[in-house]
Amino acid sequence: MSPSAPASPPARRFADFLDRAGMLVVLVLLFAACSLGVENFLSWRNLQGLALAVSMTGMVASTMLFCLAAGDFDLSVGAVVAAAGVVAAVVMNQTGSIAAGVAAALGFGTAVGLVNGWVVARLQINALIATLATMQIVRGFAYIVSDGKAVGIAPEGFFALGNSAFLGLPVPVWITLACFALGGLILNRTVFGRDTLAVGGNPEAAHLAGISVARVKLLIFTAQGAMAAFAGVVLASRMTSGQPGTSLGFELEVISACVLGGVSLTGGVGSMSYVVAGVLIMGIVQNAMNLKNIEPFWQYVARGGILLGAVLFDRWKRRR
Amino acid sequence: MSPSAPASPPARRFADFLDRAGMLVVLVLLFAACSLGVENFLSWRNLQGLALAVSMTGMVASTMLFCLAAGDFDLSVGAVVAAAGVVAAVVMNQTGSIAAGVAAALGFGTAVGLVNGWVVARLQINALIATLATMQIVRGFAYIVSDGKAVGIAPEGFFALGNSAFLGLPVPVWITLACFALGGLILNRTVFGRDTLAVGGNPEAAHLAGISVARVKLLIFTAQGAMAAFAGVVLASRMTSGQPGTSLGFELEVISACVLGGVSLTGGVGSMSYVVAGVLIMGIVQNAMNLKNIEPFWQYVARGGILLGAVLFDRWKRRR
Amino acid sequence: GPKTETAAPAAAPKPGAVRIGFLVKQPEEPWFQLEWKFADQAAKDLGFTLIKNGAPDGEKVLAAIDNLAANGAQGFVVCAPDTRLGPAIVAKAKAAGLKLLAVDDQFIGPDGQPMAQVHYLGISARKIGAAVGETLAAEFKRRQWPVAETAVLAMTYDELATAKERTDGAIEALVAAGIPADRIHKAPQRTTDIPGALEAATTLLTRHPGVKYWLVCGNNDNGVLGAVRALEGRRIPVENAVAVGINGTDCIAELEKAKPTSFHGSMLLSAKAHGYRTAEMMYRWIKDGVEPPLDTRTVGVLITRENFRQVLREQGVRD
Amino acid sequence: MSSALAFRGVAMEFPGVKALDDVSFEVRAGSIHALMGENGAGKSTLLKILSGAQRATAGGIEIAGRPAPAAGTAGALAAGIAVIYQELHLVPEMSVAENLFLGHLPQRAGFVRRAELQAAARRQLERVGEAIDPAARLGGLPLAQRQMVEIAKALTRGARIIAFDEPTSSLSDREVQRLFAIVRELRDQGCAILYVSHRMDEIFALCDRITILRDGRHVVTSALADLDRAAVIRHMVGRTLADIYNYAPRPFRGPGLKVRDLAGPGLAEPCSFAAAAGEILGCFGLVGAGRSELLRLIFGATPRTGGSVAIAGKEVAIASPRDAIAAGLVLCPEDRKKEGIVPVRSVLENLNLSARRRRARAGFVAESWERRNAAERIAQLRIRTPSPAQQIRHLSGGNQQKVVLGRWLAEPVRVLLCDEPTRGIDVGAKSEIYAILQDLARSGVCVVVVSSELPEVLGLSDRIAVMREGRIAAIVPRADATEESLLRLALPAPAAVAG
Ligand SMILES: Nc1ncnc2c1ncn2[C@@H]1O[C@H](COP(=O)(O)OP(=O)(O)OP(=O)(O)O)[C@@H](O)[C@H]1O
Ligand SMILES: Nc1ncnc2c1ncn2[C@@H]1O[C@H](COP(=O)(O)OP(=O)(O)OP(=O)(O)O)[C@@H](O)[C@H]1O
Ligand SMILES: [Mg+2]
Ligand SMILES: [Mg+2]
Repeated sequence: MSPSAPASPPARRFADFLDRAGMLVVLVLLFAACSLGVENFLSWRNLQGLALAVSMTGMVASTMLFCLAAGDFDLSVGAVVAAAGVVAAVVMNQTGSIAAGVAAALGFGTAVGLVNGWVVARLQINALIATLATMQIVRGFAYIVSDGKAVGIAPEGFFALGNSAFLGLPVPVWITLACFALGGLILNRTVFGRDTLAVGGNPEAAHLAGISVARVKLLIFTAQGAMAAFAGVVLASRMTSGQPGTSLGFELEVISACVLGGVSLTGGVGSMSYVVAGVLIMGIVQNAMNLKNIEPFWQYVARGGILLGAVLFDRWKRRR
Repeated sequence: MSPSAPASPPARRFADFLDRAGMLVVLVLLFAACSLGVENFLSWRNLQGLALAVSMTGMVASTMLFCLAAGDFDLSVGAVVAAAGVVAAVVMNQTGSIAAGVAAALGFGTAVGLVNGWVVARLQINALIATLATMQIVRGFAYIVSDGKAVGIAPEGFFALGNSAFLGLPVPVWITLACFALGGLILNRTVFGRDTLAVGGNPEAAHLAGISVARVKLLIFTAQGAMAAFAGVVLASRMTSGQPGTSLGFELEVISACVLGGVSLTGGVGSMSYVVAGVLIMGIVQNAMNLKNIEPFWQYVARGGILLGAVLFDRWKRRR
Repeated sequence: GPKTETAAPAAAPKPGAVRIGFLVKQPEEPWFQLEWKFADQAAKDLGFTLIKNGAPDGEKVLAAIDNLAANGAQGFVVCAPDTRLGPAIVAKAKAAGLKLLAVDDQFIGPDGQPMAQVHYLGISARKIGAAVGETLAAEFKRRQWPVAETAVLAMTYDELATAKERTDGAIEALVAAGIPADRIHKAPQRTTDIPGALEAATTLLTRHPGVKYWLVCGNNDNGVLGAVRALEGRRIPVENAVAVGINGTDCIAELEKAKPTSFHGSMLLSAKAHGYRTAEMMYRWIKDGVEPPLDTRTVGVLITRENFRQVLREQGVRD
Repeated sequence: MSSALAFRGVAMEFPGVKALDDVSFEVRAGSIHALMGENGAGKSTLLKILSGAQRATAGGIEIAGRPAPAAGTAGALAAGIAVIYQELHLVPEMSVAENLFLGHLPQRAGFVRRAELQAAARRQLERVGEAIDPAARLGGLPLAQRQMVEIAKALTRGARIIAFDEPTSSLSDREVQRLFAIVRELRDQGCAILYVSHRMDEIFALCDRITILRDGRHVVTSALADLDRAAVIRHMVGRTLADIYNYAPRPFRGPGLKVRDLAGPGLAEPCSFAAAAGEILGCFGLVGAGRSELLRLIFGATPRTGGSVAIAGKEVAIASPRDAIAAGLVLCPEDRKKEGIVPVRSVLENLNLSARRRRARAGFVAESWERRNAAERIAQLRIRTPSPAQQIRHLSGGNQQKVVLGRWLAEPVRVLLCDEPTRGIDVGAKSEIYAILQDLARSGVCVVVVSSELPEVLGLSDRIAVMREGRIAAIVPRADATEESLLRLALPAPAAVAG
């Protein structure tokens, strides 16, 4: 192979960069458009609100990325978020201890994740069905424990987790940023992250290269469960109660944010920058529509249209 | 290679049969269990009701099978069901003609399907994002057209479609049976059906063999849209109105029924018997729980548990 | 166009112009659409900007409040997706410096008691349910159905606390009116739309084939309509069932039908009072410093085939 | 002379790679035209352009003097062009019959004529001499049979221009002979045949004309009679190669691999053998003899039902490939696409797929080491890639194969199991790989090489195990092995055939 006749290098390098940047380009353009076209969008207050609004999706998306990269997905996250909030609330009220509540919720999420992982990785049940089943069970559990009603939380110190700010940014936003950073680091820099991508790219080849496919998946689902539970705890702190019916359809939101960003549904392809782009694009669209006070019915149309527009633009950009 | 020591042939043939029958075995066992354990289950009346309850899922699943077999899926079906009902209602009320209403609804569904197909097959946008986008747009359209309210249908003759019976079975059930039969025939016996499986099983090979992958997908999505619209029309007739907010989450129900039956999410594997099994298992579980008067919150748990149990049993049966 | 800022004469809000948010839990529901419509009317009449947001769960409510603050609103009216979100919403509103008025559903505090310190306009879910139960009981008595052949079909959706309150209220009233508790059958809906109710009701009817007369209540019009369709599917004569819904917006098409169905009527909630008056109260509070009363109650009105056109006209829902 | 097919100034450019550059030559009707070149020279790309699967960035194709229609794969098929690709393009979940007639199932009014399909499929399979049930699921066949199906599939179209891209790389001698008969028959019927292979013997046995590509450029087109092997190799690799095997006896260094009573799927009876450290044990057999299964059982990729494996005299418990690798036992799998590469990941990651585990510090990958390792392997194996960051699926087949082997070269390997290690590798690279294998052996590694290429087994091995019908028929020392003796051992015994 001979290196092809180089196009004018800077132009070419820019084109390459655009290609690699993928949806980040769309994100930047969208952000610019909203800054110009939407009043109040660029205000610090709104940006704070926007960051807070996407924080939960962001947290869970950072582990969902691993799930998708390994070629699976997890539909139970919405239910785990809700149930973890309920568990935290109930345990806190009974023991009076914030730590015990948080620990119980995290333990619960981890256990659900372990079950998911076990069923998907060891028993090799299709992830759609497996996590759909646990989603139902966990949601039912949340309703049963709470008797269908929100569980108010007594220890007020707990509300600090979701409602205080640090250096001007709300704590949940910091947590999300940490999840992004940590997730990106793990995916790119650790053996575990690379193994995840290999497992998603070709499980058979990964297995023959000595990667324990089942162990990788088990770990991912467990982390996913724990992360969803953690998000549920943060949410409960923000809501000052555990809500059994919250976050319906959250799983689809998280997965589509990832896929919108460019994570492959069939595994093997993904990076944290994709997730950040996907999550923020979704968040900005919603935020801008609210600021523009668009009729809710038209919001559906606009949301769909922008989603489609974003992927089409990305496609066109790469085809150029 | 020498064949492994042969088991006694009849036993072996039975084992083979069990293998191939897949989820149908689970279905039969479940049916038997319910017949014995659930009062009223086996009454003609209840079976009728059960058949009616799964009829809509069945109809749409019969085309979703093609979608999945070709390696895609369609999340917009729930929205199309709702919007088609609204369109049919509005057009019927304005023209006074039942035929015009039905035609408009089918035309609408077909158009949505065409757009889905175009975007997925020709522009090669990920089906998740593409159909998620059209789902939003179509749902918004339904709300806008109906102003968010149910649209009552004036011509009462229209209600016959959903509410009359033929040979003791409600018309929607007959329609569903026809969809199953026709779908099965097309998938198994026609070139189009085989091409669909080839496209899902190995798109590259199909393309190189001169199969127009895009055309096959376009056709499937179009048929899927038309079928969802038709199901919407039948539903509107049963509801005696077009409901813009109905069938939320219907898409997931349809897809999971297919996958539960054994249709592969990654394409290339599927048969109508799987779909029948999946749809009926889901329906029977719900029906039996209602008959047993299980507490609503426990229904979640039971639904999830049985779902998981069914796939685990199927897996165990095949491993034996 | 999609933009519906109903700003007073000037399009661009002057500094000091009043901006009011109106957050509802189910923006697609006709009921909330109507509330918004009347709030819009108030905005037009009084000259303020109304910002409407849907907030189907707790997280979205908080995000929407952030949004309102960013958008320069001074106060908002809210129907929360869960009454126990009260403390969180109050805290958030305080942090953002926004005035707050709860509509439809009253906030519940951490102690499980209504948060009486939060300004509220609405109707008690339990009371509206009771009104349904009383209407059904009256019909039951008027038609002189024998108790032994009559049963209650209660469409439930316990996942929503308010929905449960309503059906519980109806059931309590029916029991109080002399229906034996063992003749009250609950059909839990899997989804809140008509098909979900239809499926649940159909199976319940299968379980009780011996019942001749049915009294139907539920959490809203859609649930009850699903039950009516199920009764029709089971070929129960129209006159052998009485169904009463709640909210009066989803059932208009049913009441308009040429032939009567088992759907007797619905408890119409006053969208005008809830939409227009809350918006107006908030405006006065912001503009003139007139604090609204802490607790304002409205009443439901039964609409039936006979009176619905007139009542709707009176309520301004229809012209 | 009639030119059935002509390439006119064909060029193909991928991001960062110029795969073809102004390639022009003609292929005559009634001739078998060899197309040769090193791995990555552009052969497969040229065939993909011919089949309409890819569109050339410049230049074009003429068929019988007229420019070919640019209507994609369907157009090329309609124009009588059939291409048998290097990588199989079959649908695993469908039946053999349906695969054979993929894209042109016999039909009436849209319905498949199933009886006709079965009959026609059986005829096609007979034509290539395979006794495969047309109703069998394709995915259940061993690689070699799938390859034969792929060949039969191309013949169902009645094409006049047929291109074979390394059709024999996973076939054993028996199938190769059958394939030759078919190809000659096609030639005699006046078809124009383009034949890509890295096996020099085949080219000289089969072809009449030859075109050689180097670095995407046309080097020479001539009658094969006018060139000898040395000249072909010189044109291909730009230098001469003497003996590509370069065998030199090595001292054995005690016990290497010892397999005792190994049992499992694919083996007809428990299997035992031993190979010394420093030895290269060849393993020959016909297709389906169970060689791949044997290796997979040793490696723990298929769960065994009995027996034990010892490395360097110590028995090791191997329940999974991970255990095997930890014990210094590694496997280079046969089907690189399915088992070897992670297609969407980079060359660098594929090269470090296993080794990164040992080099990692606290779970973090040793990036600089990985980069160095990748660079070394790329240089050592002459892997043609624009950069280590290139997705491996964009590499040519042979270069992918090199990556699969290269993966193990940085590991402290004690036993190296290779299943068809030179599948699709060009002569130059082959000799390098042979040298590498012998170096490894010399350093004390026990090497087991499964190959269907008799010359390779004979040239490389110290001893040769011959497998037949799921059992080891014999282990023959190098000195006693000839092509005839090995083949005789590999062929099923007449009694067994009768029974
Ligand atoms: N889709 C692609 N994207 C980028 N580069 C590609 C692509 N396909 C092929 N190439 C490059 O084009 C060159 C020629 O590849 P090709 O597959 O034609 O080689 P080949 O002669 O068939 O080699 P081999 O003998 O190994 O099969 C290689 O360098 C390869 O990396
Ligand atoms: N997982 C399996 N279960 C049962 N039988 C198998 C399995 N894999 C392969 N076989 C059968 O075992 C036999 C040996 O196959 P194997 O691939 O090991 O042969 P081979 O000697 O390596 O020949 P090839 O040249 O095809 O690789 C084949 O007939 C194949 O059908
Ligand atoms: Mg090649
Ligand atoms: Mg083999």
